[in-house]
Amino acid sequence: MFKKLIEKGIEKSPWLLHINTGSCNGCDIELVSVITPRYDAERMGFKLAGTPRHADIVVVSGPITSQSKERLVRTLAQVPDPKVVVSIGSCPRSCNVFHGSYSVEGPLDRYCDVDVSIAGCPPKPEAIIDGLAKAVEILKTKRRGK
Amino acid sequence: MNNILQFLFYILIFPGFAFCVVAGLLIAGIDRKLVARMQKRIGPPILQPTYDFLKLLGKETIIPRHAARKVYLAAPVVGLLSLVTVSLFIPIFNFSIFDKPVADLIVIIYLLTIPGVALIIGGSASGSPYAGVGISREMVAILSYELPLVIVLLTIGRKVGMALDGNITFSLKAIVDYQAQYGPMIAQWSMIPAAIALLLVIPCKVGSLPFDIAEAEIEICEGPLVEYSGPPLGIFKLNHAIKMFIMTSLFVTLFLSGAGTNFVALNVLIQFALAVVVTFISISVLKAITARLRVEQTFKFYWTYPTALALLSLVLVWLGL
Amino acid sequence: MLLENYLCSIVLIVLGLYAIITKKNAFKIVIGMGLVDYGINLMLVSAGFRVNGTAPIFDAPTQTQYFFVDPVPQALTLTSIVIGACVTALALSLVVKIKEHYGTLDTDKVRRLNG
Amino acid sequence: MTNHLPIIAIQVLFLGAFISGLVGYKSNSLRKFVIFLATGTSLVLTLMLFKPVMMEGQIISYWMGNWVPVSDWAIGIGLEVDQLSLFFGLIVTVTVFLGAIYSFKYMSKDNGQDKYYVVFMMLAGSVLGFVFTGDLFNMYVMIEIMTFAAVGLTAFRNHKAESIEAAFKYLVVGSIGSSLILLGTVVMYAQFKTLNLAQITALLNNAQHTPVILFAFALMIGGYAVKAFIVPCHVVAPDAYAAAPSSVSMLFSGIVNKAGIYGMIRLVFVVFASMNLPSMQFLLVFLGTITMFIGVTMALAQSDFKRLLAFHSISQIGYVLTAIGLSTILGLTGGLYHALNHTLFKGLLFLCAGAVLYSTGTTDLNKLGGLAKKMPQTAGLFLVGAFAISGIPPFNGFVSKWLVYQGTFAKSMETNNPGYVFVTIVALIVSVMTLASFIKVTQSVFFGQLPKEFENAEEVPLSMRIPMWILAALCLVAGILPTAVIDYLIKPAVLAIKSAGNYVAVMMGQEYATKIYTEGIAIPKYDYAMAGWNPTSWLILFGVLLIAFALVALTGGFNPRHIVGAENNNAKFDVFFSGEAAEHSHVAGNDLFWGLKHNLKGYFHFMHDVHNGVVNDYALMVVSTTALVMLYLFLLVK
Repeated sequence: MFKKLIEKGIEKSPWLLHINTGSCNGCDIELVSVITPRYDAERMGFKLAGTPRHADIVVVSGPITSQSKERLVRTLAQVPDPKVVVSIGSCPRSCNVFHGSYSVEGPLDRYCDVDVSIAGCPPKPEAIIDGLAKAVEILKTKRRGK
Repeated sequence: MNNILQFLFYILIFPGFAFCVVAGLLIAGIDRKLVARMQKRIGPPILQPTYDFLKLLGKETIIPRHAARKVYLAAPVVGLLSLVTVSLFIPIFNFSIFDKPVADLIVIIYLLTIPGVALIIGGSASGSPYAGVGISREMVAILSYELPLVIVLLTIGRKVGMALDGNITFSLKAIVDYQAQYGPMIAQWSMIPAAIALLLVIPCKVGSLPFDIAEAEIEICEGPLVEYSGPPLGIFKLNHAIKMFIMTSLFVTLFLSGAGTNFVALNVLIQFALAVVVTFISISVLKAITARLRVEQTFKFYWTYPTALALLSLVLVWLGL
Repeated sequence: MLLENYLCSIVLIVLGLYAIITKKNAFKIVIGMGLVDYGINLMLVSAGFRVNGTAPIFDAPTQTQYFFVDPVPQALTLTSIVIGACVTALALSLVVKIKEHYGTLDTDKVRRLNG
Repeated sequence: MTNHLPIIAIQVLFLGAFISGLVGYKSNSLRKFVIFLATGTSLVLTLMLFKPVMMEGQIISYWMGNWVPVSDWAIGIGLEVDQLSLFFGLIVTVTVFLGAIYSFKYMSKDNGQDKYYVVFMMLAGSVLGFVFTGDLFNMYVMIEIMTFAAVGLTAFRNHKAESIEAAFKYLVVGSIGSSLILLGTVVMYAQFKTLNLAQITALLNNAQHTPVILFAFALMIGGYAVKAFIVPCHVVAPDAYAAAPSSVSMLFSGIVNKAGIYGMIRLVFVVFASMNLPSMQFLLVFLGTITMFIGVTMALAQSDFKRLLAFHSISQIGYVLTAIGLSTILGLTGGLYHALNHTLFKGLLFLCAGAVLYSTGTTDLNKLGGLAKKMPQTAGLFLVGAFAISGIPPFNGFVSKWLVYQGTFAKSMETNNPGYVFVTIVALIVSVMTLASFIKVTQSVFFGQLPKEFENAEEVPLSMRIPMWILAALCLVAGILPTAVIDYLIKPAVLAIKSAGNYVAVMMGQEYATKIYTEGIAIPKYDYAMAGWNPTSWLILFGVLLIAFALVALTGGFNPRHIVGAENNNAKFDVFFSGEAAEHSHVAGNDLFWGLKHNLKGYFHFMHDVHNGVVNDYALMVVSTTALVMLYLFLLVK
């Protein structure tokens, strides 16, 4: 029963950590708009956490630049299990227009397993919410599999 | 045997551990809902803090390399314990689990500092520089609100003491008796400034906006909590929720209490409802309409306006009004 | 006679305090401390003085007159003098050490410990 | 037999000094044995006095060389142990015993230890003699030996310039204090032709407070204010405390300034019996209040561990003085209780500082950090001491501070004087500031990140930890069993303060006393109970504690499977540094409490200027304080 309660908690209260790995800020603004009154992701329990230690879902936006690569890997390591990595926008998937730049070392899946990938440049808030909802499902399975 | 069972019931169920947890989580949920509604959001479900707490119980606990392990893990529990202990001492209308007085207002002030100290010690033990900045801010916050809080309590002591036996009292029972006899304290107009001062103290005490300088998640990554994860973090969040309930409940006991009804359950409900009202006035509204202050602004604010209000009350009470 | 004693002792004490408070040389401060001591000793011994009293030596069979000066303050004065000498000795040894460590006796410069 | 115990207890200590000087340079272990034996014997002897004095209410008098008073005139030197003396005597012997044990290992790195122990024992013996004596001049001699020994011990590490400087300042200011006491004694002798405290008490009982007596009184208050380090005569204290070895700093805060407080109590309550005057009460409460406030604010600004503790000593003495100045039963109880507690927790804290110094070689708060990992026991004990001094329940500081608050506020109700409410408020705020500065020490020294140079720091040896454990245990006991402590230790002492007649009766004979105290010797009613504070509540807390731990353990929250240690070199266990590679970054010392310091910067700058380190100015402060006290007494005390 206790396990069920915890699962319920995991389902209802995913906290996000947002990492910007060289994004143009487009996706960041869309992510922030998700928690504004119009979309209000808080009604599903989403909350932006201030530190990786509190996070369940890591949201990565931007191509992985050579400056941010190390920081990204380190921060991802510091998130306690179970955790889910979500990429927002095209940049973490394919480096988008930054592909081939001398300073870009992306895409994201070179450095970690990406569980959910939300497409768009930038993706719509609805899409982000949908992706996060999928991430919560994966989070639950990860917890169960443990 | 029966006595011990009764005692255990008091400590574990009501008005101790279980009641505290339920009431605290509920109040925290109601507060979040209220803030959301004030911002035209739908807001999280009322049970959201409960879900958060449950989720954190299921997460991994990471102890950073620089942390002093035992202190790091014990700090949240100590904070929780002191809060539960306080809840045993606060009478709900005429209901109190002790026949004779065992703790007075000063004991409660000190017990209520322990959660703050636990947060500070825990954050300090985590070894993070962010936590270092956070505990410094938390301590300055404690220093700031303690002055008006102390004056408010002295004012109440004087008022009650003069009316009952002409002697000083900090006994909560005496305060409740006084209100049963003369009506709620807030009805005394000389006490209104003190009540306002205490209402202003509550948000800083529970660490909500605009006084959550210590746990500013944007600037210093939640300050003392930066390294906490899993169950210890959950207990800290629980402490936060319970503190909200205890502080508002204390306000109700000090200012809004009265004769009450003959049924304990009804009294508890009334107390809880009043606590929600106090939460709304002093925590939720402020949270919805203000932005975070800087630490030195907080200090300056508390040592001027609430202190002046509390002193005004003290002077009025001293003059026999 | 006694008035002069008291006045003199008070002057000594005040001079000593004056030296301690205003003189910036550590040696002069020690001298000031000594002056205060001497002043107090003078006052102490004067407190036991009685006009026309003899030395406090009790010699029962022959003595007819019992008008002594008070012997107790004299004993106290002796103790006090010993203590005063010790204070001076200790203070001077410290002054020597200060000179060793700081290279100066100016009290305005011997202030590493402040705030 | 009992009559001889006090003098033996004192002599044993002086004898220990002598013998250890005689044989000490030959063998380390022999010297330690002698010291252990001497301090231990002295402790046992004072403990043997506990039953007759504290429980049966006897007052023990002893005339040196059997020079008993002849025809109601006390000429000989008397020792007198009443409950107040024994209360302080117990504090002294316990502190000295623990300090000696601590010294064995702590001082082992220094040379010249034979001299150290000689002076150490002189200090111990003189303070014990001071509290047991019943003779005004003897009090002066003893306190002068104490000052001497204290100066010698301050200068003990004379390869450091700071030690020498502090010792010189302490000697200058301290000898002004002693001179003031001696001058007061002289004037008293000139008035009464006796030096016996009991007889002076009796003679003063019927006499008017003439200007000459007030003059002597003011001089003595000034002198003992220097000895107790009361603001503004406190300026040398932090220098001396910080420069002395920690085992000695513990004695300084445990017994040296207690001696000043004892002298103050003896004079104002018993000898001059002036505390029924509101103006005298105001004087002491005023001095106490500014002492506690200035002490604690200065402590907030310090960046040296021991200097910070020294300013706290001053602040806590302020509490004691304030409470005593109330001169109500409640106030006296609180004051004496706090004096006891101050010895316990400040001793503990100084020993912790000593342990840190022993392991790392520095006490600079800006350099230390993260020692809790290397010295877990010291860190734990330090936390106990820090919580006790900040008045966190269930430790002892809470009980006595609670009594002080109650006492000051009750006094304001009694006299209808709003000034005392102000004192309560200051006392409460000072308590929070105490907490703040100990948070600073905790963060700077024990938590946070360990600097590279202290990687090899080790826990201190067992013989240093034992005294710390004992003190910590006493802190907890005195916090959980306040009624027992009050019944057996504080209550008899408070009653002794309040009944000077008994004192006279024992020393000078019953007949003499009845001649003076014609209305009989009134013993005040001790009608005070710990109403708002019941330690059983702590038993509840502990019950809850156990249950909650059990609950948390059951839920799996602290199940070891979930707790991931920091053993391996994984980046996961680095502190979060916004993704940067972890580097040494420790928030410590002066970086803390910016908001507070910024708002009060005018005040802090002013206080920094006052403590300017120039010995002339310090002397001026002492002299002008005495002058002001004198003026106050002349104007207001009739």
